[in-house]
Amino acid sequence: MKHEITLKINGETVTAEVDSRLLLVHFIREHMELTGTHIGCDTSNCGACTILLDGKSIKSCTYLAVRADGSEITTIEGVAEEGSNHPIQQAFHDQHGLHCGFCTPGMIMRSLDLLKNNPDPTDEEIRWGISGNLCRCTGYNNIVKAVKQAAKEMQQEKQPAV
Amino acid sequence: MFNCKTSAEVGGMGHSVKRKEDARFLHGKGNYVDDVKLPGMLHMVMVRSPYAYAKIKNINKEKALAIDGVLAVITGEDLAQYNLHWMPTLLSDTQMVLPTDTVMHQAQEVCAVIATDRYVAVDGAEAVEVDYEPMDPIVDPFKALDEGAPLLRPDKENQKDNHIYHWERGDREKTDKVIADADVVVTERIHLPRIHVASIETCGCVASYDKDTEKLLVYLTTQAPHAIRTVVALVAGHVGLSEEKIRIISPDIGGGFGGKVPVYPAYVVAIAATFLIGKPVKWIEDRSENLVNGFARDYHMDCTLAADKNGKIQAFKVKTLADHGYTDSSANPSKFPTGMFSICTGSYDYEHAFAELDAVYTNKAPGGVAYRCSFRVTEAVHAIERMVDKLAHKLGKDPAMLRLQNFIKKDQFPYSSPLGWSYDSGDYEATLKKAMEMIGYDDYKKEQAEKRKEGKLMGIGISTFTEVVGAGPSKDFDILGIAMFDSAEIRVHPTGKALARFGTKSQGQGHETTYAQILAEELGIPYSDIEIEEGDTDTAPYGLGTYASRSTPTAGAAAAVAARKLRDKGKKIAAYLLEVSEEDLEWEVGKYFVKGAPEKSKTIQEVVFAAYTNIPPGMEPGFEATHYYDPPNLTFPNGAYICVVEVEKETGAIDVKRFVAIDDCGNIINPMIVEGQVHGGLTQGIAPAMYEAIEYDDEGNVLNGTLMDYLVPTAVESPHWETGHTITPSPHHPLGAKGVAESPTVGAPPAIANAIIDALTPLGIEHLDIPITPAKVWEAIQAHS
Amino acid sequence: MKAQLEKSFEVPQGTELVWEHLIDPNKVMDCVPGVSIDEQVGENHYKGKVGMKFGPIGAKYDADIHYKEVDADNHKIILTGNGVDVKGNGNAEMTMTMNINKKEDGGSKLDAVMDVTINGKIAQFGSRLITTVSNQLFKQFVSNFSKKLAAAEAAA
Amino acid sequence: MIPAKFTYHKATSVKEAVALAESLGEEAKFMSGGHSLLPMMKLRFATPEHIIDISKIDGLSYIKEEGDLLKIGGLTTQTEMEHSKLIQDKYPIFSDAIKLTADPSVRNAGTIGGNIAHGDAANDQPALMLAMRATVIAEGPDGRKTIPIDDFFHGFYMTALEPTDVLVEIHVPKAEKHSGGAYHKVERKVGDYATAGVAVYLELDDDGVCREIGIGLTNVSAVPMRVERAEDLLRGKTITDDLIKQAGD
Repeated sequence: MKHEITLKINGETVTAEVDSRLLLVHFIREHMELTGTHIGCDTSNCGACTILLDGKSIKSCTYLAVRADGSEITTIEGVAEEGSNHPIQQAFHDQHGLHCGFCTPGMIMRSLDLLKNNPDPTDEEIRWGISGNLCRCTGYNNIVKAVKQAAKEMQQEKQPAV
Repeated sequence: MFNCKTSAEVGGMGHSVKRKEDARFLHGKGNYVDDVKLPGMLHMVMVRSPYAYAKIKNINKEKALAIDGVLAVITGEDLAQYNLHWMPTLLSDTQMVLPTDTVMHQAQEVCAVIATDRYVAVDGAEAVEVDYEPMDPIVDPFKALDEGAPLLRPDKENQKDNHIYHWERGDREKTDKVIADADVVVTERIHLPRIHVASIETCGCVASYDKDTEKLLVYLTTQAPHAIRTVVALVAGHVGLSEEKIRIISPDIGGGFGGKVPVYPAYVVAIAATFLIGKPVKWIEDRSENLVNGFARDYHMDCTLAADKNGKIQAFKVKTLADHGYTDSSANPSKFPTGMFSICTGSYDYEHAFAELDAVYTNKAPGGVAYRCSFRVTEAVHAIERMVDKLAHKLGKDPAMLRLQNFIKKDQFPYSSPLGWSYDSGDYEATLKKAMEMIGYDDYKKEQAEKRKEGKLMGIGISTFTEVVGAGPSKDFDILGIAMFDSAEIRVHPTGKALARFGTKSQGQGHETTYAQILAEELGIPYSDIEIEEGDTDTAPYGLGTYASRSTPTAGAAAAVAARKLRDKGKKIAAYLLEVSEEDLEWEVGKYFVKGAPEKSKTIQEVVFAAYTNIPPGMEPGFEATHYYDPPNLTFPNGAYICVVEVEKETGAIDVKRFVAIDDCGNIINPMIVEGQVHGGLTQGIAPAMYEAIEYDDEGNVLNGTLMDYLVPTAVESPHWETGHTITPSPHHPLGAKGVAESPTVGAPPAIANAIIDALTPLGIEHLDIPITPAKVWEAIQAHS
Repeated sequence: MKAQLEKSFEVPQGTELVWEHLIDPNKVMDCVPGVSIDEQVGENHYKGKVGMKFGPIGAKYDADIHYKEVDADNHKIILTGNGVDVKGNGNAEMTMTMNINKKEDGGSKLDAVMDVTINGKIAQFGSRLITTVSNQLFKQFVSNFSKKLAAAEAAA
Repeated sequence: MIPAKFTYHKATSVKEAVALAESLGEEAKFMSGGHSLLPMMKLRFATPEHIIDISKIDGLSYIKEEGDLLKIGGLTTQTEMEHSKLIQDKYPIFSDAIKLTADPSVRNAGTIGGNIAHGDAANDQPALMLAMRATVIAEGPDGRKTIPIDDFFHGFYMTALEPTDVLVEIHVPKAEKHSGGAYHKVERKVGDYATAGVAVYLELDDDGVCREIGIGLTNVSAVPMRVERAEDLLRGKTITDDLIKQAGD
């Protein structure tokens, strides 16, 4: 059965027909062709598919597209203007917080939600805050550093957390 | 600490320049295989066996084909018509692409469903009716050789039992004699269980065959695109896929760690499907398909270490049983069925050793791929490092002191190991002492003594490992006969900017930055002016790919040598431009100048421009060079890791308090990237040490086929890593570099295991196999109290 | 995936009535939730269906039920059940040995040993559930079987 | 992993949800956060024909004290619980448990009602509810009903809820002075289902004597379990280390 949904994605209003069972991650990747959101585990353990839904991080592999009707979605492609970096992106670059880059978009989206609720987190709070996002390459040290750097800069700049 | 010859702007070796590849990943513009979308693309989903061992009596496609959008169901019988139902493994064994009569492990591919849509393909796979006749599987490798055990591979001529091969190195008799006469002997059976790399991106491909041009294009999650091209040509040449018509593109790869070296059956089926249907076919593995295929480890090692009463090690012996699953698909060099396992004598100086191994078939998925380690080095290092600790405990000696006493000394290099390797360089004593100083070893020893008095369980664990990477010299190392060289091709454009291509393939290692730095070091062209490309077999020079820490030792060396060829050419051009003889010129990074008259000089950019515009008479125009580097030896990185843990007696909970890793990987190209690689490797070291193992029940069911049950560490489990370096350059590598990314995965598990077992020593616990979980510790505590 | 359960329970009815119920596959299977017998295919050999539902989870099996041993003298039966998942996701096998013993108060004590083997998807992804589910099913069986015996006694 | 086909229905009120469930019959399931049900559907262990989305129903997300009760709306997310000042100040046992439940992104979607209504003995909230002697308020075709938590869990994924009942509210006795609780969970790694967990909630009188105690266990049997014997042992006594040890044995 098809359902018409209307939602805002990275600031753009979109209307689409979706099947009941279409997963939000496939809507984003295949219908919207925003392939920065990845699929890593299918069981909501790895967080590669993390996006912001109405400002909150969720795992789009475990969310039906039809339920996003009326919502506002931000994906990695919508975090900063093209050609520029949000402080969180700059921080991941500066601190070498990414290797293969596959977990990075989800990690960044999750970090944004974390920093919105806790603008000045401790190392420990960051580690717990990203515990639903797996990274196989970095050993997390530099991701923690990156989130700290971003926290500092966002506080200084009072940059909205998207 | 890092002596940089170049300015920060040029960014040669030793500079922690930020990565050039980051921008696309940070903005969601990475291009991974599942991001590839081709016109008319179809989707493939595999039907997999629920049984570990079963006859296939019938496959009924009808219900699947009746689903709107399902175009085809491909079975082994279908492939058999083209003789594509079996394929060779990298180690001269054979593996089913799709079965015609028997499935040999749970989740083995049974048939493939091709549909217009991913969702429909999954529905189709569920609708295929397969009639199985389950049989009793062999799950325990120790029972594989029992009399009366079913013969698992009757398809192989001359295969009379489930034994695959026997391998041995060293002098059995002498080693036995030294052990028999030794003052102190320790023994242990050590198991390294199956684990899975679980890169966050699973495997997949998009195969596209154009019937008009007869060209096959495959986007593939592979660490070795060129080797795959050759394998495809070897497997499918007889149906008309010849090598010049095959193009493999390895786009961005979401982590490899060895799991993306093998040719998985579904790749071949996707290629067969596009070949037959003439439309692009995408196959993307889901996580549980990923986790139940392509394992690392699974060695059962009976170890014996002998020493005199003063603690001088005299001999080491290991007898291993290797569980390969139903086929030997180890991704090893062909003359090394057990990989570099014979590095198992470790970092210590003694004369006698003997290692042997028997490999057997079982009803499990094909094993023997890596998990972020050079071929079987993790197994070897775990064996010797556990045994050295056990010896220390038996002698009542401090494990650090015992190691310092037995180390190969700095002036003994190059060192011939008892099992035949020639270690290139190292200063093991300095490395361990640096680690001890950094962690405050003596203080922890005192703290431990205090805690023990209070009945608390605290442990300190060390591992001082020697790695062997960078395969390898062509006289010994080949895969399917192809020598394990690697390549670099440099094109410097008239304006002094460059494009360089390599036979390797980064999966997160940062090649786009580090290779540019090597060229910057050698040519003086800023790293930011150099583009690096890899992974497209139509454009890149042939190479064996990226795994086993071989990129820097092979392709990195190729880059240096190719750049030096250009520098030689540049010197001729500079001499012509400056009207002096070549002998009058000297090179300093970025320019040639006249000896004694440094104001008379030409920059590399000026020289390059002249190579296109003002060519010396008789000289070939252009400024390009290619080199295929055949390393004279392997490189032998080493490290000293120290781990401090506390164990809660009541629950078995393990708290890793500190972990210090000092690595010596020779000269360092980019310290930031090396440190990042070490961090990542350490987390992939704690993973098998405390969390990960693929478990089977007696019926051959895999019990942890999702990331709910296969416990990849999060940022909470992963400790804050403390790292450092000593630098002992490789004497034979053009840059003095050695390779590093796998050292921590090799070195961390024994350090952690040694620490936990050290904590439990007061209770009389002498050994635990990894993963050492709180439940395992708790049980051991119960059994010993 | 294997699980072994040893269970005992008591009923107030006499051994003969219990035995009579136990050797009648229709009466036994009627007490196991979701099991139905469709046809007899041989001596002591039946085919049927098993449909189990636990909240949102459902599994359907084609079942083959066989009284392997019916020892009237000792009041002992060995019953095997083999089920193949109708969607091809694996199978389940159960062997149950049950003994009836006379109690002094005239009632009966039933001792059961069940060996359950599960292959395929449920073993792979749901192994933590098997013992729990088996226990629960047995509990329901005991409850239903006791009721059936009581009803039969009342009717008689 | 892709769920089998089903038909999605959105309910905008509890009445509509109940009516949909009634008309669609047994093959319909309610979905709130979806983090218990959708993974089962993706593995195709669960193949409901209809999904009734109750997450869009207004007015079921709140945490408030009223009279003698703490009232939690069924659709309150775990994150809302985690961030609630009231919960942090007066009911920290919830904070203990929620921090250990799955991960922050899952908690953004997962609801407290769903965690209980799913009937999974491995979920964390049921043990807390047992310890705190909660009451579940459900709405069905015949209106609202009140189900004491001890009557709620029936079996493996089975609860007192009829397929047409929506869990709308949870009542917990209001925190008295000298009351408090804690949740301890053994897990293989962070965010894992509990290998086992124990929730303890107790109230002391002014003399420090245990007036009431609740102990609930996670994932030790098919249903979340109350440890009555230990409760009985501790109730009415001044709690000492020895007594605790005795209760543990």
